Amino acid sequence: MNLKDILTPFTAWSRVVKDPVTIKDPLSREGAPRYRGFHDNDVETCIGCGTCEAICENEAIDLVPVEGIETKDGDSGLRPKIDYGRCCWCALCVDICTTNSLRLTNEFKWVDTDPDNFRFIPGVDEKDWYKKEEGWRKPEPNYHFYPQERVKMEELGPEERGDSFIEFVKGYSKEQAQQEADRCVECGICIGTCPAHMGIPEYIKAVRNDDMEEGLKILYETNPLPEICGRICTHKCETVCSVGVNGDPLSIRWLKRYIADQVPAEQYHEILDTKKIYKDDKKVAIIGAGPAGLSAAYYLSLLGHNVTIFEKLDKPGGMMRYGIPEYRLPYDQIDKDVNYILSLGVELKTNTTVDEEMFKKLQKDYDAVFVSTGLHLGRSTRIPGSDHEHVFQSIDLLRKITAGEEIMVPEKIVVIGGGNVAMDITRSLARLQRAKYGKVQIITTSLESEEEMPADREEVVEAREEGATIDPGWGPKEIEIVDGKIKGLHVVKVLSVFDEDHRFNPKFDENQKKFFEGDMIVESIGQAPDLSYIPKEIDEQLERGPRGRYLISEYNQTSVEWLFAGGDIVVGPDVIHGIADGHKAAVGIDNYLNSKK
Amino acid sequence: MNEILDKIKQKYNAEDVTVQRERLAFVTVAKDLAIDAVTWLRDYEGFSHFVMMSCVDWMEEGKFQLLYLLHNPDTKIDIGVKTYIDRENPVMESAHHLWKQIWTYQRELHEAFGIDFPGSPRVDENFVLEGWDDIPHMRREFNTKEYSEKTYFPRPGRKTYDPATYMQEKLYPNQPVTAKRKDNDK
Amino acid sequence: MINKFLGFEPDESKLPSKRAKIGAEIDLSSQKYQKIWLGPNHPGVTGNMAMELWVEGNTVVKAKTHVGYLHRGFEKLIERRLYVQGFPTSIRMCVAEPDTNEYLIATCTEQLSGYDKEVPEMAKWLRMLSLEMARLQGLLRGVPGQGGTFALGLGVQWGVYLRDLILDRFEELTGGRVYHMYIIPGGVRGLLPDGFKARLEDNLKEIDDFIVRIKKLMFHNAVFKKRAIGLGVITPEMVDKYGIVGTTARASGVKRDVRKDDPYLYYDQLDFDPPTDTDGDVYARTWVRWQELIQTVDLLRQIMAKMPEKGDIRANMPNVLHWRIPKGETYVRLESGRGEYGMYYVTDGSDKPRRVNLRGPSYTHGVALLEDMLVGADVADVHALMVSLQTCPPEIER
Amino acid sequence: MSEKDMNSKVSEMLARSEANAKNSGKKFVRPEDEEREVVAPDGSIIKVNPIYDYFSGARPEEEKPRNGIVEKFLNWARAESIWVLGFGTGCGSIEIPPLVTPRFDMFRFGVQMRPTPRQSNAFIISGYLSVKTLKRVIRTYEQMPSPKYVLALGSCTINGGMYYDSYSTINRLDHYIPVDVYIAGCMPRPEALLAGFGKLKELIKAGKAEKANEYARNFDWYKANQKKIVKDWNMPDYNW
Repeated sequence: MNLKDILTPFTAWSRVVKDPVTIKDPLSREGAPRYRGFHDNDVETCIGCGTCEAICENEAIDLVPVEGIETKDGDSGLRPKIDYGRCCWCALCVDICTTNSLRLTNEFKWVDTDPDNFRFIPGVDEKDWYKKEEGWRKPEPNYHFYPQERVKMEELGPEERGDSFIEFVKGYSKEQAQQEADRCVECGICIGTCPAHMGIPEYIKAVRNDDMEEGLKILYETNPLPEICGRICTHKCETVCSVGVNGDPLSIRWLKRYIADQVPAEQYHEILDTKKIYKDDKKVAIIGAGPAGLSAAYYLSLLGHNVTIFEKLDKPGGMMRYGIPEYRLPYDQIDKDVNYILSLGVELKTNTTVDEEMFKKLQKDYDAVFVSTGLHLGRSTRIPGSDHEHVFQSIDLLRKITAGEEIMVPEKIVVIGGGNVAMDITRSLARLQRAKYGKVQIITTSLESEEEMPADREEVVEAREEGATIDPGWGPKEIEIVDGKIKGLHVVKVLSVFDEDHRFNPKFDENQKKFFEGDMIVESIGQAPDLSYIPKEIDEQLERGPRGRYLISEYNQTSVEWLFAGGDIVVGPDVIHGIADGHKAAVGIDNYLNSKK
Repeated sequence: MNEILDKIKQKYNAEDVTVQRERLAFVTVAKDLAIDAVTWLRDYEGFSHFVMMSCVDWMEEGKFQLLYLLHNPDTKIDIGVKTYIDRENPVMESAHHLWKQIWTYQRELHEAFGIDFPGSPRVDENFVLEGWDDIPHMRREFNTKEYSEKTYFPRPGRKTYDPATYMQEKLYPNQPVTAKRKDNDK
Repeated sequence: MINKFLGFEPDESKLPSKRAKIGAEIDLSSQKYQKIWLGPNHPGVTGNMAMELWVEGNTVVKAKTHVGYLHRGFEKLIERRLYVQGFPTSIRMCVAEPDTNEYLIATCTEQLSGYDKEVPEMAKWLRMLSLEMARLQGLLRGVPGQGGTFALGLGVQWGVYLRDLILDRFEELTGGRVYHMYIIPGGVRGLLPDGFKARLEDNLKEIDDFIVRIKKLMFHNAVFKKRAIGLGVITPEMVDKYGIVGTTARASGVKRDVRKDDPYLYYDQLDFDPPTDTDGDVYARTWVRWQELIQTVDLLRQIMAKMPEKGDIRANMPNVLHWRIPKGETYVRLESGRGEYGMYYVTDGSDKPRRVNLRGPSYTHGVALLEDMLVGADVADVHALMVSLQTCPPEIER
Repeated sequence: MSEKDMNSKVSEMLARSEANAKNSGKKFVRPEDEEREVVAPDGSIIKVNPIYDYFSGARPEEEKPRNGIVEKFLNWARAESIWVLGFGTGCGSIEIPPLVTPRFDMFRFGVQMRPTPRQSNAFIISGYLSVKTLKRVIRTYEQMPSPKYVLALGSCTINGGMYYDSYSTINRLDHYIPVDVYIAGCMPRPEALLAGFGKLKELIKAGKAEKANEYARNFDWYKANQKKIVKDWNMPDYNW
């Protein structure tokens, strides 16, 4: 202790002349550009997936309906509502937001006397901080709460697959499947869009937990053809997948296939608990063993009814067998699903064509009839020359290929059509061409432009990989025939396919022309049903809706109460819609039969 | 590291030796040897720094796992001595004579898990809670959310909708909802 | 008494002693002693805790620490939160230096899930930066705060202002002022904003100036010296006996620093030597912390010079909503401003941890050590002793 | 949920917790704190209820506003000298030091900290309250002279915040003591706190900061709520 110790502290007086550090107007001070202040939500981009709610550790977020936001495919119509009596401003909700619509602004002052006011729907309820551009957004770079990229599916290369009909998509291994299933955020947006309303998040969870039995049970709740659907479903679910908004959508279809592939057919009865099924005395006839018919048969027999399926061709499966080439859907997989359905006591009569007379007999012998005969007549373009014998319908060709019949495979082929069937026939013919000539010379053209083509994107890419030329955006004009032989197809440029009202109304530019050389033309522009077997007196009683389709109730009941209709003839060509129809019809038939007692 | 682990294995019949990191290992010894092992490590092997004492509730197996984590400041090695005690009859020998801070841990564990340490000073005194009349709060079967909702009830008026079921109801009003419902009032 | 949870009465006769008593037996009815309570409602206590003091005149003869006023049951709450959800919760365990909790919970989960090798380099440097900034802001409160306990308020005014500047930098970097929520399992949540280094350097220059000023104000202050020297001496023998860590141990001549003993992140690439002293009294502890203040400023400069400019901030991790960690247990420690700060983390293979247990330096400093240290102290020095041990009650009760 | 439903829910919970307390058989009242009769030195018998005496022995009284201009002047004076009790009940108190130091300097707004409740008229509940603290908060609040104001910081005071599922912290502060001003944030920055003081000043000047009177009016309701969760009413031997 000395004098120095007493005097030194007084050096602090030197600070007296310094400028004060006080902030003059603290109330108007802004937060930092990255500050985590109050929430804002871009309600237009938000799809109401509820991932923010799932990750919130404080249960601060509710999803509530908002006026003016409609529920539609890919948008639940709900929006997050945040309780500032819970929030801790950790911004995990922002970081996980699948659409990047949620953000935090750098506003932070909210004083109120009523504690009940601290709840609001960001972006909907008027708050003055939305105009602030700064604030917390999802960090960059490479900062993701779930993997953005899909696990790559192993496929045979175009060279290997191009000359054979063996299945080229290998399917996921266990690790791959679990890795892919891990990407799911369990929002459930897909369920509403899936025509069969499959419990997608639940079976993906089963994949994650490696519980295949549980997975199979969930699949069969809504879909009795998982092997088939797991391969060729049009996967509308994947188009609305919230993970796909910023990143690759989940490969829901492959995961479904993974579950079905893992379980051997012998275990189905045990897992699904269908060893013994009670049967009552009700009889139901199903016409057509396609997806809708099989699905209806499955659920009807589970409900205890006696089901008989009448099939015109010699094997069940309908369009799935005769319309889809084997490299996409191997026949043994169809058999796996179909055999299980048949093993539940479903009677199948193949090679049985139902005509008017037979139909009347069915009406007499059975309590209810379900028609699901599908679309087996190809539509024609009706351009000059389309009646030539070497102009084929893709449906007929595919059926013949499946049946193993010889078909004409010339060196040069032109296919008209831009849908999945067009791709199927293109790729099938390409394989046959390669087998026959060692090279592929096939041109596929469609009215729709590259972007509008209804075919799945990967189908187009794969067809190109296999050597086919896809040249979309051309309208067929005339088939040039010289000496009774087809020389090729004249086309003109299409300007637009649909008008403002989204109706089919193509416009052409006659000056831009092209000529596709080919010895054979395949038309694949759509299919039509053949309902000639329905007797006239019944047909008259049936009400019809737009496009001449039968009008049905929500349970697929037609205006004739014992007659149910479903599948492609009612909803248009799609496997999963057919399955969903079969399920609904089964419920409807069951209700009808029970009400009749 | 291996040397000391071998010694513990021999001397105290330690099982379940896991080397978590280069200088961190966990060993399990029998209940009646645990304090002996800890004392031996302290007095003969230089583990003079007592890092922490902890308890893990393995409810499914009916066991409490006690952990004595020791640190050797010279070799910088940490050894966690674990021992399992019966969950129905949770009594453990007190170690308060080894380090001065241990009675605090034992007092906390007594309150949080209901483990008794006979002989430990002030072990019956409240540590963090006052007027607690439920089961010890850190036990697994104690459901804190349920307790909180029952006792402190949240502010009412919240409702959330599950996107999957809500969409089905909206888009297909006449069909049964197949999605598993997650909505609830909060 | 029959224990409600045991359902029987333990046979204490077989034990070496009846329940041992800690502290002296004080007979209040003798009128010689008085009992006073310090806290929880007292501006001088560190945080919301209470000291029950038995005094004879001005001298404390017995002391008891009472905690639990800030008890929120974090360890229970984290048991019912997903791994990623646990991290905003855990931060609140210690308000004085929240980043340490973030680092611990992130590192525990990474180690147990095997992602610790995949944390990007940039993220590790940023973690170090934020941890050192947290230490700095803690010291800026703590060093002058020691003077504050002896009624030297000016240093506190300076320190809190400078701490605020560091909090401004935190706000720019992490988006949060006090609770930063920056170190997330797998990495961090953002790169340095533009011009950050220059602004931090400006602040560090001001702090350099402050370091000199506070030395003149406190360490060459007759009153401070008179009161702090010789107060609350911790001998080197006591260090292991009481589990004393960090600057408190270093002030007693026991060189313990996790950054040196068990280097984590890139501390082995930095050039520093933890300051020590031998006296072990309040003055020595404050002096060590003042030296550490210089060192932290230096470390921050080293980190800024060595860290890369750009890089990934988070490893590729599985979906946080379903993240499961296999069964395992670990203990991770770091050197916080107060000393060894660790976390024992047990997982059972589910998507939530089985047990999380925090080991804060205050747990040993604030209860066993403080109670023994207060005996014989003057009532007026109780705050000084509490602050010198850097007790932080939320760390004790969690 | 309507107010009526809420009330019935509350009374239902009250009945349940009372039944629980009866059944559990655990008593938290120490023998010396039980209600009993004692003989005074002059031989008369008096009833004592120590716990009742610790906490607001007398019912708090409503403060009637004085007439017109006087009340206006008083309100102005009250608004310009908010004296805050220095009781850091939760993590929000870490933002108090910046407020009392030069950078944010709340003295210029007439706000300052006081060490004892008897000199304070504003109480900052800085976040979550554990039941153990709530007991002290109630006692402290009741010691503060009227008119008194309560500022509640952060989510925790509104609806439990991130401790909504904690067994130790309360969810809704307004159930136990009346709150004048809520400030959102976790935790609110010093600027937000200053905004809160600004709002409080407005309220006081407008004569709307009447929550202390509400506490007096609804004293029984508040007490019933408090008693439901604070089971151990023994105060440690400090009896200031």
